[in-house]
Amino acid sequence: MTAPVYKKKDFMSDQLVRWCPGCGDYSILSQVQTVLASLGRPREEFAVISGIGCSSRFPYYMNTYGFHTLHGRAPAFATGLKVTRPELSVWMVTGDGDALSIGGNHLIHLFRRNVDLNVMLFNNRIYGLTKGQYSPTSEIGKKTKSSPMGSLEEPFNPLALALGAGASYVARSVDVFTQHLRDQLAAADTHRGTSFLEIYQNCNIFNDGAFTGFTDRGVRDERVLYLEPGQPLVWGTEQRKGLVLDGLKLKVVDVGDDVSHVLVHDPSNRTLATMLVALDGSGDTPVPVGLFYKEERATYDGAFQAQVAEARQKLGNGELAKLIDAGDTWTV
Amino acid sequence: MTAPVYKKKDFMSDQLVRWCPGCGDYSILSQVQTVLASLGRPREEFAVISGIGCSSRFPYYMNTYGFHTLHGRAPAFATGLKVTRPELSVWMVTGDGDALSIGGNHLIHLFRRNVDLNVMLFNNRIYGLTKGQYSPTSEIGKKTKSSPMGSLEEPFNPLALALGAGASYVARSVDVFTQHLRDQLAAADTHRGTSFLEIYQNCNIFNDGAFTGFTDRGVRDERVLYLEPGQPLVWGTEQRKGLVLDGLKLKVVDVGDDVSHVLVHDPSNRTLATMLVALDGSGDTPVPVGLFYKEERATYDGAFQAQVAEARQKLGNGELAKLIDAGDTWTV
Amino acid sequence: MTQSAANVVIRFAGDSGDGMQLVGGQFTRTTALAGNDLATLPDFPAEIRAPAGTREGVSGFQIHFASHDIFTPGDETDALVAMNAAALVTNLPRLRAGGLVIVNSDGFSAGDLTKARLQTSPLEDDTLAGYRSVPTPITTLTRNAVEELGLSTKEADRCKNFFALGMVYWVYGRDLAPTEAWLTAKFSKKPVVLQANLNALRAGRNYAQTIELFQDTWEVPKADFAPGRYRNITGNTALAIGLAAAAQKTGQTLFYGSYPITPASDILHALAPFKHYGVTTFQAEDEIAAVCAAIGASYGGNIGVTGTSGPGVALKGEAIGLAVMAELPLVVICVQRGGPSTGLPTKTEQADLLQALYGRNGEAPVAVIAPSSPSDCFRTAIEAVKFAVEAMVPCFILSDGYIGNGAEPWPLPDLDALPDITPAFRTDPEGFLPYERDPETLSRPWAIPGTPGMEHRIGGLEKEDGTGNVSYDPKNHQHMCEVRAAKVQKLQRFIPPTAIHGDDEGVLVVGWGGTWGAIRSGVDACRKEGLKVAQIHLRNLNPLPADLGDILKRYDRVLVPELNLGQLVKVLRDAYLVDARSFCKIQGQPFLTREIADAIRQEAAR
Amino acid sequence: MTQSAANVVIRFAGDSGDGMQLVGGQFTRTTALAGNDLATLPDFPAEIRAPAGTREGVSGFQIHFASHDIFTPGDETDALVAMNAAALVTNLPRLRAGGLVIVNSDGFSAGDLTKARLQTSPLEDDTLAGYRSVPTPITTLTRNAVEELGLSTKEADRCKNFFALGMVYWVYGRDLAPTEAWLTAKFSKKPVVLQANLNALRAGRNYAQTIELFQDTWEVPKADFAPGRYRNITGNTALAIGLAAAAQKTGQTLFYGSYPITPASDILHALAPFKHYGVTTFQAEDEIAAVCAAIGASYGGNIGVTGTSGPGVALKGEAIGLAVMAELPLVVICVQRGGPSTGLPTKTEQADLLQALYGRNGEAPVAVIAPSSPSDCFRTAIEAVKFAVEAMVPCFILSDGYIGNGAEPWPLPDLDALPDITPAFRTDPEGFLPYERDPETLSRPWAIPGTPGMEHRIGGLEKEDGTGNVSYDPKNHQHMCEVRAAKVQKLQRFIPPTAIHGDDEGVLVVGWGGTWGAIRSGVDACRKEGLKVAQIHLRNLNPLPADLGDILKRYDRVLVPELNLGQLVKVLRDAYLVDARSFCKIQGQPFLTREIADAIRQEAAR
Ligand SMILES: Cc1ncc(C[n+]2csc(CCOP(=O)(O)OP(=O)(O)O)c2C)c(N)n1
Ligand SMILES: Cc1ncc(C[n+]2csc(CCOP(=O)(O)OP(=O)(O)O)c2C)c(N)n1
Ligand code: SF4
Ligand code: SF4
Ligand SMILES: [Mg+2]
Ligand SMILES: [Mg+2]
Repeated sequence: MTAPVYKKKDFMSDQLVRWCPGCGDYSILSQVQTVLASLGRPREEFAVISGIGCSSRFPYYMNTYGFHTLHGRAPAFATGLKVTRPELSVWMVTGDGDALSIGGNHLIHLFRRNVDLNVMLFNNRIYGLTKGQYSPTSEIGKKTKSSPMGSLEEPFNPLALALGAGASYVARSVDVFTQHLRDQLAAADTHRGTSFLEIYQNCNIFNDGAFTGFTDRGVRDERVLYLEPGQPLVWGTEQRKGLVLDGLKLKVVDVGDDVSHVLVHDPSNRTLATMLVALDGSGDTPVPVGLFYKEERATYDGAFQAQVAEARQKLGNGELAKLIDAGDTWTV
Repeated sequence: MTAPVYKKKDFMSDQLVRWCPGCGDYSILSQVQTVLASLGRPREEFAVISGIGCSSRFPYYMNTYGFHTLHGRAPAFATGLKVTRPELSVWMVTGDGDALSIGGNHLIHLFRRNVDLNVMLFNNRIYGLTKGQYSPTSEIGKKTKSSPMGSLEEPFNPLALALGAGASYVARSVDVFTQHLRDQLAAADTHRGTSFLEIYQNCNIFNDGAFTGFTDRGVRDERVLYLEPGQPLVWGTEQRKGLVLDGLKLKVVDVGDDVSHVLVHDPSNRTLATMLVALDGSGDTPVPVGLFYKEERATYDGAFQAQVAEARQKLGNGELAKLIDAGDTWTV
Repeated sequence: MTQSAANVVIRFAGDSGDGMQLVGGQFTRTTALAGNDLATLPDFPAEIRAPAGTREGVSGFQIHFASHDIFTPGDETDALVAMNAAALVTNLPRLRAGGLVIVNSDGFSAGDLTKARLQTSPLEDDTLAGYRSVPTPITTLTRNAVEELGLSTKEADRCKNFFALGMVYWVYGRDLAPTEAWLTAKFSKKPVVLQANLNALRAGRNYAQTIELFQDTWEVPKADFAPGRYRNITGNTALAIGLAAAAQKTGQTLFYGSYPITPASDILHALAPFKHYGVTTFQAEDEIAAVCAAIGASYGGNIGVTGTSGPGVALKGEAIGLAVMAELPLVVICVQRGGPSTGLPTKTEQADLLQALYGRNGEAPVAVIAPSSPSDCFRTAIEAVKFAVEAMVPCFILSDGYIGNGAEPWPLPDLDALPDITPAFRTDPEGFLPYERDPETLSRPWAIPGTPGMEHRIGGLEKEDGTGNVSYDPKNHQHMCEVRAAKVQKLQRFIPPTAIHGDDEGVLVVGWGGTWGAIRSGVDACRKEGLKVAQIHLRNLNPLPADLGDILKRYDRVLVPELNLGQLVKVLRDAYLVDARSFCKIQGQPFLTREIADAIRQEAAR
Repeated sequence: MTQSAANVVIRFAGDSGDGMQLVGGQFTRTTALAGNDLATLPDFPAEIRAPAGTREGVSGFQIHFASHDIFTPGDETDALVAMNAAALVTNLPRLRAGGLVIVNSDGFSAGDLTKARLQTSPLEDDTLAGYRSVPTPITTLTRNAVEELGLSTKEADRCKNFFALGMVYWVYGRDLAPTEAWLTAKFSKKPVVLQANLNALRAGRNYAQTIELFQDTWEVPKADFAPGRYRNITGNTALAIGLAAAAQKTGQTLFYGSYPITPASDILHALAPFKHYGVTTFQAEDEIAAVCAAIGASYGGNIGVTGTSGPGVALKGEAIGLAVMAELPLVVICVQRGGPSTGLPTKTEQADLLQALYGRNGEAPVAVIAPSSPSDCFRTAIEAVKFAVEAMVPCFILSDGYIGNGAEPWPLPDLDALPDITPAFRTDPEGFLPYERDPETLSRPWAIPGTPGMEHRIGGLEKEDGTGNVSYDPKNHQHMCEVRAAKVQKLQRFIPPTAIHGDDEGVLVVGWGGTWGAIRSGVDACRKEGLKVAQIHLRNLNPLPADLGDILKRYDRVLVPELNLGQLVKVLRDAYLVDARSFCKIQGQPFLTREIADAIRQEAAR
């Protein structure tokens, strides 16, 4: 059977999109629709699973199978679906509160199990749907209705948490980096295992401009490091800035005309990944986007089905009669 | 007031200890009782909070205040207690299932908040109390009643998870390393913030010998790396083995008579800590114990109380009458 | 000419961005100051923020004010202010025949019509036939009014709600001063914005006055309020203040552990700035952590309180059971919303009563109280803390979205008249037993960490009465289950005799929680018709009042209106074997007076 | 001489390490093969593993066998086997006057006595007066018996349970062959261990025979079982097999998502090896993930099942509500244990009925079924899957620790006679609406991902009937709430007429769940005395049987025995306004026949 040909609009549902005008979610929705249409997979094989939050309204706008589940629990629903229906392409949508506040445990277990899903975490560093309380990714000191004197909590670094939990694929993109976002979505889909894509997303109502410090056209090139496997870690005008190793710390240097001493990006290197996810744009450091880490290992759904197959192959298809007529039996 | 003088038995409760004979928990209990007695703090200032599991029966055997709470939720109870009663010395006891399976989310949030608690995770790599199912720290392929064909899940590395979640103090000891365990307990208590101490503990009923590979007297010295801040990372007979940096990876070398090229342990270095927690004794690598990482930062309970003080100082002690007679008021 | 009216219902409707809640609030304030009784109902768009101009994006604010006591925001509206097409079509159905409509005619562009899913403009077709409609180019007029200030159109348009408010003020003969004062305070640092809003407000008023748009203006005489000081307050705010009051009464810090959820989040928002009143707040990672942290705080001697909505309560059940077992004080606030599951998060409902009573494993009895109006939330909070602390038990507060967000005038309470709350703290180690019970209350001592000589252990396993040691003894388990139930039952001692409103025969209408006002109005309406009707309204759902059984048996008909499929009615039928009939509405909306009255008539006619 | 008895109750008691459950199982098997009816009750030590020799460490196994139908493991024991001091003193109270005690006199060392908290040895003081005690140095004798095999004492002592079993076999005239066969199979790879156990078994038998220890030996005639094939089975195993059967009947894979918890873990253990029967299992990180994964599997077309105990159900409430809203099939197994909170985890109780019915936010009706005996769990599992799949709704199975761990003979079912289960899978996109209802069942189609042309979205927000689109329409919400309730109510179509056992007047005893056997025995005992008594036992708690109301009204007394503080009784009083009286026991123990009979007599005498 030849791969079906779709247009973006084939992935747009008939439901009115109800995010605030100007919300970063619009751009993400548009990129996802474009990318899914381009994958050449029958539309009915896509299932989009979300939790609760503005971001989690996502499935309603996708003309695929979709399930808007419970706050924080999307990983568990997606796991139940994927392990029993491994042939489906399952995409999970979640927010920083959904994934990291109430849902943190399911997320880290998803990572270690390495269920073959594509996870998109819309990180706007705020609770949008509940009207603007600080979230686990909000910066210390953030003043919100629930933290009038400023929040006291060290935020999570979602990528660092993912690495610590054993995630096999860790990447980042930004709502307004449309081409980069499309590329990252497509790349994530090719990974076998849980591909974790953090997407910086602007909530223009409750946390406007959270990322403008490095996403604004003006500063973007100077502040953003586009990670490219096999390429030197350089950025800025004429790629003049670069990262070098100084003991066990990263140092920003002026590349000059000899790039050879600059670190080369290697997504298979955990230690490097750990150092890169720690970069947050503070001081002269850049904000890296793209693929930080990738590791090939068995998927949970694959191993799960393999055991079933092995059992059937070893023991044959179980017969009910045999199952019942076993143990302590006797005849009268 | 002079510091009270206690004996270990002052910290032993009148309750019959009900772990299986030979359980590693006995040794841990004994070391904790010894250490707490030595801290010179009034006994009534200690509160031991646990979840549910064999390990979590711990509070019943301590002659201190104690609360045996709910499965996985000890961090939340302990947080509620410590932020409201910061003058207390709060010790949390949990198991690998309690902390990392059902309780994973509360634990990682405890780490990022950095509440000033001492957390002891008894890791026996099994569910003891429920009679032997695999846990989030059980090795892949583990055969248990719930995984007759072997478990499929990549285990958590509790220390790596803690680092990823932003823990400010990460250490490890072993039930049978009694002196080392006592030292680590005392050291953990001196840290301001959440001190996380993983304790390898033998469950001789359901997972006997899980750690004998490196804890047996015979092999211990060859396999265990005792981390000492400021000291070179060496171990083995005559400290002949050492760790050196090879690019961004750790390499085991024969130290020879020049120790200078060996890495020196620095608990303030996150990257080094990340590399050390990854060592698991496989191949020629050692199993490190002791303090991996320590960072001084604000505690949640400290900041919490500081805000209250600041509010009172700025606004005075609130008067009910004023609070009520505000907003849209009028007189008839 | 100026007509007099006994009561009037006005509804402000516009786009979420149009600031309708704001002007609604201002009108409420001015009306209160004018001495009318009033009740209000904000009607937010659902969960999701919809695009401007759509029907889903419409935000409404309704106010009912009168020269006599009123108990509801009103069934029908007498006047509607509609800022755009969507607002008009979605709210017109609630307008009474011949009612007044002030429409912003600038809100009916082709674009506005499509967004409102309209073919033709209601201003042109016969939509408005049968109403007194006053189409006004509010946007344009506002822009003119602020022209000299050189604002951007965007900024200028932000003032149009005050232009509309100015018009309404004129129609109902209201004084501009209170709003002017409020604006001046609010925008003291933004003189231009201040001036713009003042201009708009006055321009609206003058415009209405000069161009003879309205046949009539209305005046509603003062209601005879008991003299004293009043405050317009929402249920969520009243709860927050009540908790602060309870903290000061108890002399203990109150710890509020919560995870944001509609419609309970505002309690957290209200309490967060109360630190200097002895209230601390903790935004937890989820509902389970929120309740567990609150219990941890209670264990440490604080008053542990946790607040959420139905879905959050479903998650807290296990922990509430532990508080029952550990016998620690805990207040659990549930601001009920439309269910099941995520349901209708922004709408009101009463479907969590059975969950509060039974939603836990094992026999885990708790106290349950439901406030009957926004201002009643204040004393409910104090009562709940008293129950929790004096019986060492969890106490539920069952509020709902309607009273949580709705507001009413509140006569400021006499602080000395508030009930005392006396925790049974124990500091004397002599003969101390953690589960030794006060024979009166059956409650155990509160012995907190830090107290010398009383080190002890508690937990979720069954414990031996007295010592509190873990016990698997069969008889002790039965004894403890019965004691935990009896302890809650004994809280009846604090429940006053049940007040009966109305006749001593005929139909007895039994309600609970936020439906009090609608039921009261419905009952009074029927009694005016000569029907024999009485009302009792339960604030205490567990324990129930001691006199309830006798009262129920005195009437030949018992009608139980609830915003669910019948929950209190189950409790009453089980407890007293009376053939109580259920009148259920489960539409995310409060009862209308009319609906209650009809149900009573039917029951009377049976 | 050999006496004949109609029924006998034996209890094996020893230290956790002594293998009492094992020999109990062997005696059961042999007794079944000998053709007696029987019921068994394992009695494990509580949660915590206590040190050897202590009272807390005692593990017991009781078997009741007879020549006639029996329904309980028996109130009192006729014979007790006690392997040490602690086992003797903790179990003596259950031994009838004059009963037989076989004591291992080697288990009474000074150390054993201290561990058992005894001053003097029961063998020396008058503890055993009034019983026929047979002190035997079982440990020593076992060591001698296996001496030639050169085992370590530790290994040798592991055989002493079989020595004891051999003695009991002789007293009750049992054949050694079945046990010998079992041992041979089990230890085929360990010939020495095999030989040791065989020696011990035979030595025990011969010792009892040769030395004239026992005045009498007993024989219990065959019961007249319906001819056929039987299996001794526990409730948890029967549930597991029933689920596998349901999967095959449905033709769909069954997905069991669970998190270990006493006493439900064994269901997970039993299902895990069933992969080739179309059953998959998932050990989740917690109960919430377990139920959510099961719902995810149902969404994908699997039969989603989740199992736990009371505390787990308290955590699953929110997710169960989503399954109600999404209208997906889900089976929720609750093996009830002592509560509240952690309670008495290893003991039985029936206190989760109201939680199952009402323990969620909003109006979230689910079906509830309770098996009445271990073997009844088999058909309960199939029925629950049928309910869930054919009504697209969650269905609870309320088992309990007593029937979950208890065993009874099970006549192997005729597989062709099992009910069909027909999922309403939809594959035709033509005019497909996700919430289009079957007018008969009110159920919606099951349209699973992967089906071409039927892409659609579901979730927890209220949805418009038919289209399934998110809807805030007030009338639609009421309609949907009523439909969801009606859909469950319509399951009455599968409930057979209620069977009445006994008289058609007098006291009607209404029970549910695992108490069936005790109630039956109690009812029969009273009827023998000439009292007019009848029993009905409810398996379906929601919906209730259609004929229930009429039946209840036919009797002038209704007695409802429950292992809680009165839960079903609330449901019945509410639903039918009958003055049903509650008889409650909440001690972590099943009812004794005697207790039921006494309660009936009292009720009859009222
Ligand atoms: C059990 C439960 N608790 C709380 C809520 C309320 N709630 C809905 S979404 C949300 C957080 C939203 O933040 P985030 O996940 O970052 O998504 P965003 O809206 O920012 O996209 C909360 C607290 C809920 N729906 N369910
Ligand atoms: C809500 C809930 N779910 C499940 C259980 C059953 N349970 C008790 S302890 C435990 C796990 C014990 O393992 P671990 O935390 O490693 O402690 P250990 O017994 O090994 O010391 C489980 C699943 C419970 N008590 N409560
Ligand atoms: S609140 Fe923020 S995140 Fe939510 S829709 Fe609006 S802009 Fe987007
Ligand atoms: S089961 Fe294992 S962990 Fe639990 S008490 Fe026994 S040995 Fe210790
Ligand atoms: Mg967010
Ligand atoms: Mg463990």
